[in-house]
Amino acid sequence: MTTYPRKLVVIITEGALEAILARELMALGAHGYTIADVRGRGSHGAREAAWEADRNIRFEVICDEAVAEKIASTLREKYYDDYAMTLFVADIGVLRPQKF
Amino acid sequence: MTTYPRKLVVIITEGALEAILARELMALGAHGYTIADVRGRGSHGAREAAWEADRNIRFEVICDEAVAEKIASTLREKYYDDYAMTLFVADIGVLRPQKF
Amino acid sequence: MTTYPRKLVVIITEGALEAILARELMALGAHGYTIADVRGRGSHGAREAAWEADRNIRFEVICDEAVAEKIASTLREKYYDDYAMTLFVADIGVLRPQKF
Amino acid sequence: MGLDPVVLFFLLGVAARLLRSDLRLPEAMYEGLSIFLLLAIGLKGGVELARQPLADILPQAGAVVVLGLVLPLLAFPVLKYIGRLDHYNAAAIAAHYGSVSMVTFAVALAFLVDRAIAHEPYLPLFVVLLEVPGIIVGILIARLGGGVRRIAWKSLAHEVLFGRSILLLAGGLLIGWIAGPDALAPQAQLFFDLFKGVLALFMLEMGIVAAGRIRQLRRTGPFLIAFGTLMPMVFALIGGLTGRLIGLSVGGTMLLATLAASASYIAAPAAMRIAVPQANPALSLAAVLGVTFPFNVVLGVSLYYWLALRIHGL
Amino acid sequence: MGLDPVVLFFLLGVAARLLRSDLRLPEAMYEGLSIFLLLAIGLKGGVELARQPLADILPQAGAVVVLGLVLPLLAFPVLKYIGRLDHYNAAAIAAHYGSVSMVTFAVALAFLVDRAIAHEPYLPLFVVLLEVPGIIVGILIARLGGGVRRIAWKSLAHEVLFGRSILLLAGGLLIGWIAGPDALAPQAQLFFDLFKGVLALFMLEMGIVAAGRIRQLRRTGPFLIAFGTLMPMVFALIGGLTGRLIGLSVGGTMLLATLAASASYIAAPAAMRIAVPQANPALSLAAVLGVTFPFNVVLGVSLYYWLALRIHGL
Amino acid sequence: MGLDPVVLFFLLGVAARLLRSDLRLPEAMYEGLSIFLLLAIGLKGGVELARQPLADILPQAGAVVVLGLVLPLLAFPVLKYIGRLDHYNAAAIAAHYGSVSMVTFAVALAFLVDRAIAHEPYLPLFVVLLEVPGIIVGILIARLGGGVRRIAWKSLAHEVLFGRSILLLAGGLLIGWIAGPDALAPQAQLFFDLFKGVLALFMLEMGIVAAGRIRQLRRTGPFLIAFGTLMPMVFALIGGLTGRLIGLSVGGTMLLATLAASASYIAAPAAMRIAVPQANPALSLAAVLGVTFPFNVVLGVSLYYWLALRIHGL
Ligand SMILES: Nc1ncnc2c1ncn2[C@@H]1O[C@H](COP(=O)(O)O)[C@@H](O)[C@H]1O
Ligand SMILES: Nc1ncnc2c1ncn2[C@@H]1O[C@H](COP(=O)(O)O)[C@@H](O)[C@H]1O
Ligand SMILES: Nc1ncnc2c1ncn2[C@@H]1O[C@H](COP(=O)(O)O)[C@@H](O)[C@H]1O
Ligand code: NA
Ligand code: NA
Ligand code: NA
Repeated sequence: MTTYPRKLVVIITEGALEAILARELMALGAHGYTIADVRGRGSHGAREAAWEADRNIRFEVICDEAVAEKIASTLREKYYDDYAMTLFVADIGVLRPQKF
Repeated sequence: MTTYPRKLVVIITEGALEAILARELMALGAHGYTIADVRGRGSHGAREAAWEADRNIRFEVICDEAVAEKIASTLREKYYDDYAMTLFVADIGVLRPQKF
Repeated sequence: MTTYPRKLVVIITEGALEAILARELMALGAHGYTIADVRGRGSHGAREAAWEADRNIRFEVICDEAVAEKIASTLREKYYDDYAMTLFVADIGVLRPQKF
Repeated sequence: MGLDPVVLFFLLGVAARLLRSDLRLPEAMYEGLSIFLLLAIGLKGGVELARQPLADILPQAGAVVVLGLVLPLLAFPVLKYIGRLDHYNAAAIAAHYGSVSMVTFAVALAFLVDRAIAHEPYLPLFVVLLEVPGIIVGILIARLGGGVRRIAWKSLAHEVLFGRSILLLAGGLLIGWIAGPDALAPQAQLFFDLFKGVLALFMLEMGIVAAGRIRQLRRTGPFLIAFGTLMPMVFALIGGLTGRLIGLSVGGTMLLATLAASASYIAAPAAMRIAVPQANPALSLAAVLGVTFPFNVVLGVSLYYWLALRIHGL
Repeated sequence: MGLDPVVLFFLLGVAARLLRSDLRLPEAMYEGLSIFLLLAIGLKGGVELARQPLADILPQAGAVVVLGLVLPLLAFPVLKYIGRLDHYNAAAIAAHYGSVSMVTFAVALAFLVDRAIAHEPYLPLFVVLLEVPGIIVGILIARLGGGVRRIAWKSLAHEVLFGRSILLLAGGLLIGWIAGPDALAPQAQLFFDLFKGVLALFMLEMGIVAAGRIRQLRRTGPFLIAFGTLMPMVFALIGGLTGRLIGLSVGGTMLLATLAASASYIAAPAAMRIAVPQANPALSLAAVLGVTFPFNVVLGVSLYYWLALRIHGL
Repeated sequence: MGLDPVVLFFLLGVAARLLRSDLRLPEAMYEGLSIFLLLAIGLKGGVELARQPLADILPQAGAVVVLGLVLPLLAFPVLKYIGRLDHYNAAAIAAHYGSVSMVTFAVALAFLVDRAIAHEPYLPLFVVLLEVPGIIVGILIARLGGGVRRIAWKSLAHEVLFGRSILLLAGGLLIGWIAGPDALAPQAQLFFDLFKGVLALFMLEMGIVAAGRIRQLRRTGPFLIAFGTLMPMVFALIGGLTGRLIGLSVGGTMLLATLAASASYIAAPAAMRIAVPQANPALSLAAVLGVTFPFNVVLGVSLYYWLALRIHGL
């Protein structure tokens, strides 16, 4: 199996940012994203998804290194200070390099 | 910690394929899978999970390289053309090599 | 982009363990965790999330190697025998090393 | 009489979507409401079915099944040769229009009940009978014309016959029929008294979903818009004439016309994704949800009532 | 009278599952319906409790708690020595059968109400009283026989006493008791009038869940099937005799017999996973949901009514 | 009269949380119930609005909007200079208290209906009118004092005006107004008859959510507790005097006092996260949900009724 190396950027943050981040990611060059509803705990305390202000979402973006870098640096600058947000990057392989 | 290298195959696709893919993955040699309900955007446009035809699912399969390859090539051949589908592979480590 | 290497520990297990594992992970040194509701199949058969006793959850913990090791070995010892549980570890990169 | 509140809820949903509001019904609520509506329609029909000899309805039922087989055969050439859609898409869309929409039926039913217009109370049986044939014909068309590709017929028959919507409708019918009105009285307060309220809530969601499909219409061009409004009118005429032929009352004729005019957005899309995956669901859903469903619930229902009156020479 | 619609809904769920339909109630709906039922039963009981002196009920309540402590002690040796189950599984299953099923109780209640058979209206109190003791005895058995393994008793007592089902039942009882029937009148239309409809919907889901456990019975062999039908009958007899002893009416005797015969599938499985993790939940759920629950709601309830009549010499 | 059942449900939720029970309403249920309540309040108001000339209400409506603009201006200096909160947090909390809580309003409404106290039936209109101004003023304060940071005003206006809660309230009002009471009669059984039962269920959830915020109060110190109880009383006085001024009845005065005293936990938190992200939501939610909401529903509502009587010299 030939796979092409790409980056997987995962962002876990407040539900309130869903629409804004979705637009932001596409504007930064992502070709797509996947969103899951999650809950969790971190430096901002527990977010238990009991109701709307308490909900986390988990964005997953497959992209090339350049876009990953742009996403990471943009989010760091614009959102890290004010929002509960966790971001990590992993190395993955995809089959269709032109898609991502 | 000794971990044994395995592959994590992640498939994001239309909810309609849930039962079919579950059977397919087991037939291809997977020992298990995990499914999450997600939403997203990609080359087939936005899939917002507002109702049934609009729902994505995310399969996660831990397996050895041979099975990963079989899964990737089978799905590519049978589903890529006709379905909204994204697949990627990551390297992971597991504790119980016989389980996966 | 400078990223700092960390471990991502993923645990897929029975919904009944949510509160217990959440406490356990923090006690083992994790700084946070993220939980998603999932369903799946493994050596304990299908868990379809149709009702409460049939629900899986997926924990995701970003941590350093030492904590990852402690989590893996503790869970192996305390829960592997008695619970439907799958655990894997992946290498990831984070931007803020002090956070995880 | 003005606009039915049910239509107003639909328009509120459309507005919410077009105004890009964050209003969304949780998917579990969408599912819960549709389970409720399917069961309630089935139960209502079953209770009524219990009141009269089945034998009297059998010939009518046969005619209705034939209607369901014929409609997609009429739609297909229009889609393929006038609409210039490829074979698979034409077949898939034909299947959607050959099948029916339970919610459109519910709106038509509410229209009659509000105006106290008599109608055969066993018409929910026809919803069940009309849901499947159109889908099967659509799949057959797709297969016959398409390249050779093994279809798992067994699993497909399954998908269609034991799919959620048929199972709930037919299950409700059976329960209503076996239990009868008296035994079901304790459940009536949930399933019958709340029906129109729940329908209103569901229409709010349908408005959001339908409006989400409107944008796609810009890309698919004017053909689907024309098809989505004209075909239902033609089908309503055929359905109405069939109703007259099999001896239905004006109300029953109107309901059968509405059923013929309606297009499926639950059973058909699910079946098509599995059986005719080559077809693009964006096209069929844009037509069904972006054009035909709104047309039917806002204008069609009154139109089909007028049509039923004319067909009966009134 | 024929089959109760509530049972028909259950059978529809069973059929859906056995026919491998894609019909599923969203989990949020399952949870919502069960929250509703627990609260409604509690409220109903609380409103009735408000009507009479508590002191009169106290001795009965004591006897019922004793019943709850005795039942698992009877079940355990049967499971261990006749069923040859290992210690942990025998203890865990004993806990399930020592505790009770609120939905089975609701079906029995509906049976009486439909037939206008008198019964002590405060029996929901006994549901609360019977839910916990069986579970605690089961855990004690597991501990005493099992290897040394520290159990977090405090967190366990918590889990059991403040678990969802006890909290809603007891909370409903308290609210009903404090507020009384008049103050609760505005809520009655939701909680009381819709009760049987909601129960029907929940039974549909229970049918799907129960049928999903049937397959496992093939693997667990015939013992669990026999146990799952015979033990409830024995327990019903014991419960019925207890009812007679403490002076309950025929209706009340039947309800207590049904409670004794019923097995828990909400509180007990949750507690066992934490307190007796060595036990295999596939076994207990196969017996409770695959055998006993269906047996009780389809046949048991009528049987226990007949039994109550005999016990009262009628 | 004792405690309203609605308050008892709230306390049950609080108890469940403080006892660390696993009781949780699924989020879909939380959303579904709140959609129901928003629509129902809107519909009720709309139906009543249809009964009287709009022109009569216009001056009152104007006064109410002014009230909504003034309240956050009063709250801000208290928060900033007495509470020593930073600029952003003071502005954000002022916005929450400037806006209103639909559920608190619903509890007050139920209080009046239970006691058959007359009130202007179009007050739900004022809920809509009072929801937005406070939020906008809060954002303006935050901007004017804060560092320069481009705010997407267009998308923000959007967020606030077409947010879920305004859309459902205003949409319900419009539908009720257009359709009128007769056309809505079939929906009344869902939206009006079940209202108090649904409100009770929602209060159970609110109890769980509110109790979850209590712990944070320990960290935020006594100021927010004092603010969260005293400010509502002052606002209630202002709201009540405004009510008297614009000619409302005692019931209407009490409702307007309650609205003024209530603080938003749906629209305001959502808007603040986007428009004033520098503010810490833990602070505002601790005050709004941990202090003011419980205070208002348990004690405030009776207090504001007493206040309304005094204001009218009774
Ligand atoms: N160490 C971690 N591992 C996994 N998820 C985390 C971790 N820390 C934080 N999160 C997630 O990210 C969200 C926001 O994190 P924070 O900004 O630290 O509160 C939390 O609510 C968790 O869902
Ligand atoms: N670049 C991407 N990153 C993450 N998820 C993606 C990406 N592209 C597509 N997806 C997901 O895969 C689904 C199907 O993709 P597509 O076939 O491109 O429409 C989308 O609805 C998304 O959920
Ligand atoms: N090979 C696998 N790949 C992905 N998920 C798995 C795999 N095996 C098990 N799981 C998940 O882990 C849960 C428990 O696994 P098990 O203990 O094997 O029954 C299952 O219900 C699945 O959700
Ligand atoms: Na049709
Ligand atoms: Na029992
Ligand atoms: Na206010």
